[in-house]
Amino acid sequence: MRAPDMNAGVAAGDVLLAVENVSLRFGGVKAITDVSFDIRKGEIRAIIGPNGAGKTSMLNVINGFYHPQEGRITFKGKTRSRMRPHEAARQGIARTFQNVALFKGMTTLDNIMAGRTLKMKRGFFWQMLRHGPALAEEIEHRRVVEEIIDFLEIEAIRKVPVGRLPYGLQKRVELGRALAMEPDLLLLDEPMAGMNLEEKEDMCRFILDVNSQFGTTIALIEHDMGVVMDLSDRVVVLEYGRKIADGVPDEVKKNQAVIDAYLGVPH
Amino acid sequence: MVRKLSTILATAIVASAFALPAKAQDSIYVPLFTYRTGPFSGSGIPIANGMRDYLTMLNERDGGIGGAKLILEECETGYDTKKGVECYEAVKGKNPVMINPWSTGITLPLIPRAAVDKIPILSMAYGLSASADGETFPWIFNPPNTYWDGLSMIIKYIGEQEGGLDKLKGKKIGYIYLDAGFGREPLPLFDQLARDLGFELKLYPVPADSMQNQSSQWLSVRRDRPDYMVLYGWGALNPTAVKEAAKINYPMEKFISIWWPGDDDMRSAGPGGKGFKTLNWHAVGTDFPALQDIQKLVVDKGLSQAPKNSVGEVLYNRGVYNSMLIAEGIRNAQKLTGKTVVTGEDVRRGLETLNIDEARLKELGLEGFAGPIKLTCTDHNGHRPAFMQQWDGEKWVKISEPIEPMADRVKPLLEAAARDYAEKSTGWPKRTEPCDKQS
Amino acid sequence: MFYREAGQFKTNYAADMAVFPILQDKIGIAIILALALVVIPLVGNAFFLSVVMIPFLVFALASIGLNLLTGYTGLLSLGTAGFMGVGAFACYKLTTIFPEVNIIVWIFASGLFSAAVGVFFGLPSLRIKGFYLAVATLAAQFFLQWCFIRIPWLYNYNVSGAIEVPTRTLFGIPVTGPNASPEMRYYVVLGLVILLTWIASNLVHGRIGRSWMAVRDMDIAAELMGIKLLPTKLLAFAVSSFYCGVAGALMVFLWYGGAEPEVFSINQSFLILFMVIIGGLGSLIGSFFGAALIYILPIVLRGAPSLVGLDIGAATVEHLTFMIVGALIIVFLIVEPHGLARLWQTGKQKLRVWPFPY
Amino acid sequence: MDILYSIFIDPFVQMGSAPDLLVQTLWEGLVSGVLYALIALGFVLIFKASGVFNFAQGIMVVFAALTLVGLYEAGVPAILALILTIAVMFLLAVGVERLVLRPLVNQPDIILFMATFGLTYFLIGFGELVFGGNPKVMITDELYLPRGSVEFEMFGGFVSLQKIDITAAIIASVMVAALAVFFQKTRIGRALRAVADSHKAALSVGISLNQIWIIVWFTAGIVALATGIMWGARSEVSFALQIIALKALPVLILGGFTSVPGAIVGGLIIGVGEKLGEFYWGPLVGSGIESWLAYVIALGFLLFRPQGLFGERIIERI
Repeated sequence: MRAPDMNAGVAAGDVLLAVENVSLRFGGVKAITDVSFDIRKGEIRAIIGPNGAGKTSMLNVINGFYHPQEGRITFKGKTRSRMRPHEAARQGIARTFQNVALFKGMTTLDNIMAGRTLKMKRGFFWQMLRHGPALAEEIEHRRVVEEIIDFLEIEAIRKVPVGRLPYGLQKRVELGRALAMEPDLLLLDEPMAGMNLEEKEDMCRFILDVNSQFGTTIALIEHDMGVVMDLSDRVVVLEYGRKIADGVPDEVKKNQAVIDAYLGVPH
Repeated sequence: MVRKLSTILATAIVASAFALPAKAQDSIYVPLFTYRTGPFSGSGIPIANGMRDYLTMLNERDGGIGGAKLILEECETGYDTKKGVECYEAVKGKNPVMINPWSTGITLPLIPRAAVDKIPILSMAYGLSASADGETFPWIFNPPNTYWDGLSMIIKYIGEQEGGLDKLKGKKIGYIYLDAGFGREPLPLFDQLARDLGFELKLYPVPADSMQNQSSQWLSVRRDRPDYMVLYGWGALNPTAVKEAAKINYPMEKFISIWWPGDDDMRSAGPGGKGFKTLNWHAVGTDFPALQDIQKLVVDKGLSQAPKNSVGEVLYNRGVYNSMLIAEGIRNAQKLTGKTVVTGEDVRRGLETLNIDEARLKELGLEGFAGPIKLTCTDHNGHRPAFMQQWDGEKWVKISEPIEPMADRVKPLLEAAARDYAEKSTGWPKRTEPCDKQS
Repeated sequence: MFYREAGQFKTNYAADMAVFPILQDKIGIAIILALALVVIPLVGNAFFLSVVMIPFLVFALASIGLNLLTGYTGLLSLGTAGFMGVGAFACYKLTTIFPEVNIIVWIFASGLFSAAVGVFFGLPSLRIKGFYLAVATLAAQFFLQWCFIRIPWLYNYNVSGAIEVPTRTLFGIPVTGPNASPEMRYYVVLGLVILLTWIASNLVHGRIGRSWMAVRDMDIAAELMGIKLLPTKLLAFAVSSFYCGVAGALMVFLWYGGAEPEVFSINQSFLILFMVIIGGLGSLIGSFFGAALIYILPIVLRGAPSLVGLDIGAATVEHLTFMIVGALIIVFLIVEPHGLARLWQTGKQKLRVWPFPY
Repeated sequence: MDILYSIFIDPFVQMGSAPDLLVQTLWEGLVSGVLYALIALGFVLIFKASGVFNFAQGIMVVFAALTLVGLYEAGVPAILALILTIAVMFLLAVGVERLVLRPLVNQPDIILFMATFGLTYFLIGFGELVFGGNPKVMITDELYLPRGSVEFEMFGGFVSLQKIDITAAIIASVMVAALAVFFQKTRIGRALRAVADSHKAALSVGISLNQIWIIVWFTAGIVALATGIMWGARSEVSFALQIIALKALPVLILGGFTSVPGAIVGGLIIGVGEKLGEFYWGPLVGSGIESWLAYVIALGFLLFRPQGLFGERIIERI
């Protein structure tokens, strides 16, 4: 697997994604109110907060699934107001989901191959024949997918329909599918929810490896505070749709508002 | 693999068993396409019973025809073209002497095959009207009249009621019909007659899925107030139309149908249907020696599927008439060829020289049952007159003398349609079958 | 025991990605093809070819069409017969306007017409899902059927209001019309079905197929991965309708040899849906199984009583056939809701470990 | 211009010039609407409580009517025949629950949908085998159903209402009211609503799914019987009736699959819409547009409200 091309106009350490004054409402319910933060190229950024803080909604806004009523989002220097999710994908945003959203009827291999859809260019005619350029392309991408499979250590389940896999493995396949898109920004929605300790450790290792080996920028939502503090470079804290803190883990840990609101007042 | 193989094998076995010739010594195989199931079974059942019972009666009384026993086999089509074609392929290998498709939809795909497979098709007063032209369609027979003949007779009858065809000028005639090939076929003739006679034609098509829900059509009738209504319906369309007509107080004696409504239809329609008229070309009731024989030798012996009281009803007798044509076609073929066991080719010749005159009808025990009919090599239809009958609330009563169709109008249309058919079907074979002398 | 991939190693991705990666499957396919191409035409009589095999293949093709839409893309459609009708009428118009062009060309071209109509009626699929979409496709079904009856231009103003199939030849041998031999018709249908099945298999095993299945399994995730929903769904409608259109043209031209619009009624749509579901959603081979079961079983049942010498009326047989088919559908669904294709898989699995239970 | 005139102006001129016909058209539309609604009601009941899209509702209508008439023709007194038919519908409900639903519990919707297709085939074959395929006359007098019509002088013309249609409307309203009471006030009704919300939750509070299923299928069977009597009285009792049952489908999309009032309102909209369309606009294209107009109305409607008139709003979440 190759590192994502660096000529996207953003150098390491620069702001990759900027969220400015975003507000999102569903009818009368305010999901996000006036939130601003940024994600820098190459970092691991955590979004935390209690249940219902608007974390998932935030991710949905970032990849275009929800359209905020107010505010601007700038990705790779381009500001957009409304965008369909597939356009976000085209620009290099990939994600995983809180409740695994794999293609249950397909095998692990096909799921990850599906992640390559955008990279595959051969048109309908060659697809029909599945020979020549189409086959060559298919093989080329298969090679990339096999690298991801090796990387995630899921060789054995390559041809198993994902619906039959245990939860932990499904999460891993989902990560693989997102990696296959070779994203500039990878959004992980609770990648470790429902996992046992061992699985969590594996997942942490994968996330760190992805970040260090491929230089992928990662934004993740997680409940396990230990994990968050160990993994992330910077943390943004939401509560009731508002940002209450933003900074490096140690700062955030000490922030009284965070402690009160999120971790609870100590007994 | 194994599964698939075994499926194939199983069907192959069944299929080949199907195709085994059912020809025994001195017997003639007559397949009957019937539909006792499906949405149109209401019309199909009495017809199937009539057809089968007459031929069974011949077997019981005379031991068949000319010494050859008739082997009857029903094939259930459900009025479905797919199954009809399947039936055709299933009986084709058993040397059938003719096919009675009993559905226009089934007749159409069979027409081109008849000449190739050498099996004549008898589509009695349905199917392709143009097939009356024996020059173009040597293998298809559709006696005793076509839907065009029927329409011309209805218009003539209306003319009589009004005191002459010229009195139709300025009148309004409504046409309610099944919106399918059958109901649409008379449209060109209807248009032409409207132009020539100066009446106004109002169309009320009934889609097949609205057969039982015709209120909008009849609302339109109420708005347009046509002086007469003509009906070309089938199955559930008929009783519903009569009921709806009664609902809007349409005068029943001005509501006239082609020959398909049966007794069951009228009973369903209820008392409002009294006065409703249809065309018919054969008698109802059982006052004929042949029908008495059917009662005695078939129905009373439990060889029939028909309820006793249905014998003699209009569609039952229609089936009997159909079988009478079958039997006479076979007998004629035997006479022509001198063979006992005749083939499809022979029966084609037999049908082409069919000549059932009054004397012959009397011999058959069907005197007064229907008018004489004569087919020729060019005319495979006969264009026989039909009379008007009226529902008196319990049974059909004949109310008019036979009405001759307007041959001068129908014939050119038929010829044009036949030409058109042959032209459009590239490579339509020229008639090569020789013409036999009238027997 | 006999069906085992042990020892068959793949040394490149191409081999691993083949549709039939296992040797035994390859042999199996070869045997089926040999049967279909050589044995059946030799052994089968005219009845078997024209009443069993040709309709079976036509239905299998239509089922593949519907399966691409319903099984692979998850869009339920009840307009199949309407799309088949478009193919049949398009083919009729084309071959009567340009009789000199080969009929095979027109059969494919008629599929394109059907595809265009399919795309048009597929447009609502972006907003409408599930059974709601199924009912929306009924609008297509009824509207198209109405057009077939109401636009006389479509049937060349024939008085019969039906398609009257003219004779057309291929290399001088008639393939349509009354003079076409069952063998010839069978080969043409078989050829097209093999070709189109191969293409369908290529499509579903590649990028396009994965996009379809992604949309079926989780449309939101698919979109977040860059798959545009509407074009993907419309492509599925187009390809599916193309297959149905070709099947419709084959049905009228090479099977019936003439047909009224009534042939393309809603019942036909339901019948093909049966085949797809009984065969197995999302399985091409299942489409063949489904077509075989739903179409051939009643024929066998109808023939069975006379075969064993029972003399019951044709109508009674028909009633019983209905009851048995109905009951069997339920039984099959209970035994294996994923269709015959899954049974087939399970069977292969059993063969693999035979003689041991696991 | 002529075209625009005949589409946008002329129909309304006609409505204005013959208001009695307009009233009659509306009435006819309402009456067919009521009957569509009755079929749709059967669908909704079953869909609500078991999530099954019951394709067999149409054939249940035919089967119920056929049983009633068949028993009567076999010499059973009308009222007894009615009671026996209800018993048969109960047995059918039990049979469906035991042999179809129970083994297929937790299967995807489409599988259950298919199973009802199987049921349809089975009932067609069974019905024809037992009662024969010939159409039958619905007994009306014997069931004390009125005949004839009431006519009103109105707007210089007349409007005629069939008594049987009025009865149908009354029976439909009574049934809907009874169902509403049943759902709201009785223990079983509340359980039924619980089942509709969540099968698992219902199980966990001790509601027997099997019983509920039998009850809804039985109720749907009774609705089918009522529908069959009314349609049968309008035309005849035959298997052709099953075709008309398809008309319930656009009613369902319009009303939403889970809403009883939706079924009624949807039925009325479709009934009136298609009659008006056919009567005033149909002649422009040669009539007979009724066969698809209902679907197009429903489709057009769906594009704006994909969840139907009364269906719950769909919010997509991930």
